[in-house]
Amino acid sequence: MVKQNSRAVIFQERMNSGLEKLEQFAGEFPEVKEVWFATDFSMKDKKSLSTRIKENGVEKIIVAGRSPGELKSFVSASLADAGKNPEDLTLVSVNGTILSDGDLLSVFKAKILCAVKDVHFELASDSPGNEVNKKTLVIGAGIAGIQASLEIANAGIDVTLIEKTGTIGGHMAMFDKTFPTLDCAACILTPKMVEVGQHQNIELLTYSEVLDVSGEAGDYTVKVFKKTRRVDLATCIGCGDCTEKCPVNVPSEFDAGTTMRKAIYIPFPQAVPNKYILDGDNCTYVQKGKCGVCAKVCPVECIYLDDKDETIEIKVGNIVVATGFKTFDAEKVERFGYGKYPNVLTSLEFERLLNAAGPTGGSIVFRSKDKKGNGIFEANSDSPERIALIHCVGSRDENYNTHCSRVCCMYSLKMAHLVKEKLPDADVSEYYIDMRSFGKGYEEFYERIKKEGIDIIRGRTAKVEEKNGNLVLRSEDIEGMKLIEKEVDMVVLSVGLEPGEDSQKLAKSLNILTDDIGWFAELNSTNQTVNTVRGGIFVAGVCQGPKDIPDSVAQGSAAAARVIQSVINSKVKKGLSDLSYNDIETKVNELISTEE
Amino acid sequence: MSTVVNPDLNAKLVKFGNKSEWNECYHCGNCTAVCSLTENENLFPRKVIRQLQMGLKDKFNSNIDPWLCYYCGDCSETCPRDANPGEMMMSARRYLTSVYDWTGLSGLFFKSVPALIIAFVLVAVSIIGVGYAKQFNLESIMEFGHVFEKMLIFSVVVLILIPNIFHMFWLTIIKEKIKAPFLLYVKGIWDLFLHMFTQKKSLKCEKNTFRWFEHLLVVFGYILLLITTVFLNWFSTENTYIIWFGYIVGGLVFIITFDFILERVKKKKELSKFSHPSDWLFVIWLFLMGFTAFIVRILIDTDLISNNLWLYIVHLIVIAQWGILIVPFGKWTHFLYRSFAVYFANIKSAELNS
Amino acid sequence: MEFEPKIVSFLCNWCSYTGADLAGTSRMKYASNIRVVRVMCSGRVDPTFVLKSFREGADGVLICGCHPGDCHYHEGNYKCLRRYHFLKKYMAQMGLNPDRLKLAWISASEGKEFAQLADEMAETIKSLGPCKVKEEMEIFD
Amino acid sequence: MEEKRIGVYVCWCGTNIAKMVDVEAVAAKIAKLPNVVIAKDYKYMCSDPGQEMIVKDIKEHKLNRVVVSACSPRIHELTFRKALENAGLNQYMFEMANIREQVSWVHDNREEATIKALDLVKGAVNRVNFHEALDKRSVDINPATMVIGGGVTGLSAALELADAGNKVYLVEKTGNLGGHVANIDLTFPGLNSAAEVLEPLIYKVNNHPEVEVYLNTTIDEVFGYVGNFESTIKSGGKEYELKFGNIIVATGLTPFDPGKISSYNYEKLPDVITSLELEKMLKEGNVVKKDGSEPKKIAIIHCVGSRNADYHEYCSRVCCLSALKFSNQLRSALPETNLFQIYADMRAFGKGCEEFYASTSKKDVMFLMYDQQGDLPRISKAEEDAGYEMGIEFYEKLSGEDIIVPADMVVLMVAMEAHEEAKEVAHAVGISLCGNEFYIERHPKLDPVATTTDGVYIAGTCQGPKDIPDSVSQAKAAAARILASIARGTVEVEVTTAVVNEDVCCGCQTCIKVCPYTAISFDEEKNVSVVNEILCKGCGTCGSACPTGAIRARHFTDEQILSQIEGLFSKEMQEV
Repeated sequence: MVKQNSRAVIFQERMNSGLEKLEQFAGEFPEVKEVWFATDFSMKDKKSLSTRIKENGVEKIIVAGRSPGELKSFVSASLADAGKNPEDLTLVSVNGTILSDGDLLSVFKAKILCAVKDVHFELASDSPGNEVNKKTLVIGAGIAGIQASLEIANAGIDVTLIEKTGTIGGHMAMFDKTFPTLDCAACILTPKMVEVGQHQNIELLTYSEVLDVSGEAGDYTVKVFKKTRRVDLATCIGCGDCTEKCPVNVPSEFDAGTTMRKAIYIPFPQAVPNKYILDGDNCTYVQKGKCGVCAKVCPVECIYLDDKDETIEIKVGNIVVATGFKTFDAEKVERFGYGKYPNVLTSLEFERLLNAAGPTGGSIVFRSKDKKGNGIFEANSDSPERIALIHCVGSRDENYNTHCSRVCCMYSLKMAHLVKEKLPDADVSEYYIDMRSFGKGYEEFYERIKKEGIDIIRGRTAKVEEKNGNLVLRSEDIEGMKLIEKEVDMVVLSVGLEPGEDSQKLAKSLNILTDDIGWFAELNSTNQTVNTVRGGIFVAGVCQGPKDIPDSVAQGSAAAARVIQSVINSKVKKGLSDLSYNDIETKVNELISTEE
Repeated sequence: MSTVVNPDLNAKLVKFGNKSEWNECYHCGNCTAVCSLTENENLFPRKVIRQLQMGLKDKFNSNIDPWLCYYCGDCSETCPRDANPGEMMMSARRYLTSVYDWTGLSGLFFKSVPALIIAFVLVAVSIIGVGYAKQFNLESIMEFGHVFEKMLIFSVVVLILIPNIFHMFWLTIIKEKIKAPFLLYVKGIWDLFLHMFTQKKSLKCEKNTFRWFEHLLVVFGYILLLITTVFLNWFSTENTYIIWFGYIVGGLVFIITFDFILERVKKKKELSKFSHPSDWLFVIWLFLMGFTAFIVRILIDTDLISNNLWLYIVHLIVIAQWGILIVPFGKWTHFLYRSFAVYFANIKSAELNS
Repeated sequence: MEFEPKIVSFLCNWCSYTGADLAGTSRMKYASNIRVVRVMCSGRVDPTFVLKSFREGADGVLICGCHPGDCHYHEGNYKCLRRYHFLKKYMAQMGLNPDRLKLAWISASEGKEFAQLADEMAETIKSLGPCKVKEEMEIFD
Repeated sequence: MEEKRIGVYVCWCGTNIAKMVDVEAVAAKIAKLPNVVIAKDYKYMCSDPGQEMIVKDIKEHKLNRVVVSACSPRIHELTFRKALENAGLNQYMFEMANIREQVSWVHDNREEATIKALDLVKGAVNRVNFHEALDKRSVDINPATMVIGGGVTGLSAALELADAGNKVYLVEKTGNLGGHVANIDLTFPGLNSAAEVLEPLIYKVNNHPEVEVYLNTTIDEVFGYVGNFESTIKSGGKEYELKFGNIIVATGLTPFDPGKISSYNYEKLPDVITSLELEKMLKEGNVVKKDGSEPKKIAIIHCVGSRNADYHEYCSRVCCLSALKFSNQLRSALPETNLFQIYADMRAFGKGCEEFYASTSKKDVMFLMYDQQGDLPRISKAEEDAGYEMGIEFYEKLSGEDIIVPADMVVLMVAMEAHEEAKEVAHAVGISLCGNEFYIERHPKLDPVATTTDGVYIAGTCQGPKDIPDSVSQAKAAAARILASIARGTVEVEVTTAVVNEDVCCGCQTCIKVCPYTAISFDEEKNVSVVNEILCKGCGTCGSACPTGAIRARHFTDEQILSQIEGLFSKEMQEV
């Protein structure tokens, strides 16, 4: 047991103005003998600290700051050098991305309090919490949201699942095969989608968005903006007569713009709900008051052209946020020529092109133009013979996004394999920096692809240019110690993942925080990856940070576990931002007295 | 035979450049691929960075590649890790300059600003001392100046530049065991001079055209100014053509160098974002040379020179500092090494390809 | 009139039946000779089913299952593959052209492949002509 | 035997079917088939009026079997089954003929399409004659759970379950909770204290009224099935009979033994240590060589035992980041020491990890790339006057040079291996291993924590290498599954299972060999096979393997399928 009045607090740096008094705050504890700053010592000389430890009879050190871990080994070496127990050391970290400035001070103080009193902060901040409304809201119906909804609904809890687009399924529905097992995304996803559509505990609100969230953990009131579909879900039979007659053509979102859709459309054949949507922004009737042919041909008269959007309010106890991502805009990297050269594609476009249910039925072809000059893909066009895939487009790059998007290496390998499968004589090459095939079965997949006659080259492609009608890419082959100037027919840019467009807005209305990049911030990156600073609000899937399908599914389930647990207990734990310093102080005293 | 890696070279190089940013490099190969000048035999900047990081000192000392870079800044602009390969190449050139220089002064001046200041002050004091010895008589000082310039050129070339070029030759060709037939050397001479005066290769970096033109003008302006002042005796001549010619070249030098200085102050372009003391010295002294020569001749033409003797002494100090310090040990040598590097590189690749 | 064969097709519920549905939702046209019988797994396809089909008047039999490794029941499709090879030999011994039986892997996303397969199978059987088993067996009736 | 009364409904689906199939003719012809009491066509069978029509007819005409000929059963089979239930009929007395996706939408000759549609409906009608009523079955779930393994994964899972008020039996092989995380100093990329994560977990588990911890205990055998498992365990000399509804296996990993790689000279050279040993030194604040002096040069070698076919082909997922973490800590503990990272591909993929890699590279660390599949680095003792203890010789890929890295201490980032006892646990709980001896999940993507055995879940590194956050996510995901089943109270089991006719079974046990779920066992006394209907998933593979026809796959019985085939070819109304 560490003696009373033998603790020292070392602040990593002199904190900014709002935190000035911390030095005084820490010094006032009877347990604390010394308050030091890291700048007082020479980090190159552990004697500079160990002599002070010895001189002052310090037995335990608390290191506090933005990243105290950086000092940890220096301090424990100094403790050992001074003949003290090197493990009598507590790190108190505050991270600006976890807390907004207002809450930062009280949480920092509470953490110092816990460290001084030898109580784990996690135990002290574990509050009993509020009564919970059993109904749960899941925002976003990609694979993570679907998984969380099903998991919760299967426990007999009512779920409202909100999806921005007209169908559930998210990005996964757009994919062809999934790595590393190469089973088709639709085969494993659509049964889940149907299950969601038919589940008696799930209320599905597609074409809807969250506007505002108020209330507290266990009792949230959510304002939902329901865009009108202008098609009655109950009566539409999905016959498609309306689409056939609709005169408007716009790029299909589901096909990543590789083909055109009508203004009244169904996103894809297996959409859930499998009913049509009238896209008001592109409909001639809605915009100009003319046309309306769809309503005329509808055999069951389920199209209401003059329907208006509405805003509804729902009350829920828990919220799971699973809003996913958007892909990096490849046009930002001018030197790859996306948007300039028609046969430079993003990986999402290529994914649709490869898809057996995609615009070309799975054949890889050159981009052609429709009557109005839109770049589309048609099944009977010529196939490219030389295809290059470029990794890390917009990822791991200080000029765009610093983070690694985690999935691009694997999906690029998968695409290379699919190209070889469809065009066995094609010359396929891949350009990467580090091959990140880390998951179960991934490395084995990489080894398998290497044997399929695909050139996998270490070296980031620097530029793609058009010369004599061919695309020429320039890259260094690092392992081969040579430069590569290669003519190809098609270039696929493996674009990274970015936070969704509305994620900042949503974070604001939920009052949760985001990190520097814009991903939703988890409470603790080690073991609280689905919790947020607010009680009853959980995050799952890519909106928390890039992830592949199994990891998103696991996180969706993990978030569901939290919801189910709170419903079973009828109580939802308070979040960090709902707790005051005094709450924690009371709990600390409680814990100390039970210990004794 | 395996080489032992050495983490200390890295730290040594830091003294010749801005920071050790190139440690951030994760070897994606972007810089090498984006560069318009790289070829299979010359994979820079990445391979140069690698040699530095790993402390492969011998390999690095024999590497010509740093001289083949004309610093367009593409690599630094597109570097995904902010490792700034362009500036690293610049530092590598400074370091190599110190390697080639047998006197060791070059390295001292690059690394230590105080040493540089002391040297500059010493030179200035010596010139003033000469003036004192000549009792501040304008004519005898100008006469001395004229002889001094010729002597200076001769001794710098013979004592410093030629030995250093041989040192470079020894490191990059002999030590690398390149045995090229003599004929190759002869054939390459035309290219050597062409590159020396035109830096033709830098035109391959597309956005360099204007800068290349400016450079070309400065090089020619500088050489012509040298010829007019030293060999055509600009300050003493009565020949109107020569006088006017001197004005033009002198003006050319200081106007363009003024633009260079402005760019470095504005730091807009990638290549002018960071300036080492040696860069400042080079452009400022070039400017001062042109400018003071211009002013001196104006004073001569307006017969005001006798009242402004000190101005001539200042000009002479600038020339002396330039000739004694900057030309043999400073950035001026890049002009020479770069041209010889192209020459050696051509011989090397011709030999390797044959 | 041209000979229009009848082909019985056993499709597994998880991959191939869904693939055939996808051909439909994608409006791919193919020969109308296929008559589908849904089974939970291609492993459920008992050789008797195949022989029964010929006995009842089928001119060809097509079995489709999940791709190797994708079986919803782990390895039912492998079991099916073994029986298929056995059946082919058996058919030859019985004097039935083994080409009348075909096994193919169709995943849930391979609507197009299913349509092509149906056309190819119809062509093959057309070239083989009508299967006589039913007529010949009628003497026993 | 009751009279079979079949109602047949042919859907128009607007024009979707009617355009290509003469639905009225189909209905009229079908009406003439034996046992068909009523045959109707209607615009939209799936619509409410369509379903009401079926309900009404069942009641009015005393129908006991229904055939709907419309779209794919994948879309509306459940809808119509529900309609049957509403009318008080068993939902399995229903069959669907798919004449939209597989007829009207794929053919363009109306006559041929109509013939085909008719054939399919005939098949369905013939089949439905042999349908039998099946009852949904469910078993009660015992809310207690057994968690095997007391590492961070097991602890997290146990707490998640116990916090919801359920009993948890936590079984740990060793004498301590915490597993490998207990030996870890800091976590990446935040450099937070691992103890700050682990100690509260252990505290909560030890003080939780719902958790019973059994240390120094192993599981020999588990009996029962989902919802109702039981096992006898020996702990502290006593025997405990435990009953539980679900199992979470979280047995974790074991580190690779680098002694297997001879060129590393582990245990031969004193200062070649493993990542675990360095972790311990850092924790104790005392990074020293065996002789007690401070190392001046430390090299860290990645992928030791990973990504190499001679050892393990897979990537161990955490070593890159652990090695970067070590660099940070060593830079802090020994500011003047030269640090070398000898790596293959830098796999900094997690949230904040690439940024961590970037910031580490600013800390004066030399990164060197080697070929983890080619000649591995050779560590040997350096000459006396070299100024360093050991030389690590290898081909550096980024420079293309053969180099020697000087080192006083070499840290080997050892791979994660499946636990040596994984096989025994797998055998005890009835789950399987994949090629690398890790447990195999039910579906690698959509069901990463479930196994093919209902009620048994896997989480953490026993399923494959992972870091702490991913392990904890899996622990919670497994807990979510169990919580949901506990919340329902029962678990529904497959109705369309196989069943053995004991009179016909000859006891050859072929079925047992083909069953992928070990759902069939052999009754030695009766000399017959017995199907455990809770384990059976109804694939029917046994049915087609049975030489005597003793096994029936319910709802896909031989007679049902054979009669469907007969129906396809039945002579009645051959011409339209």
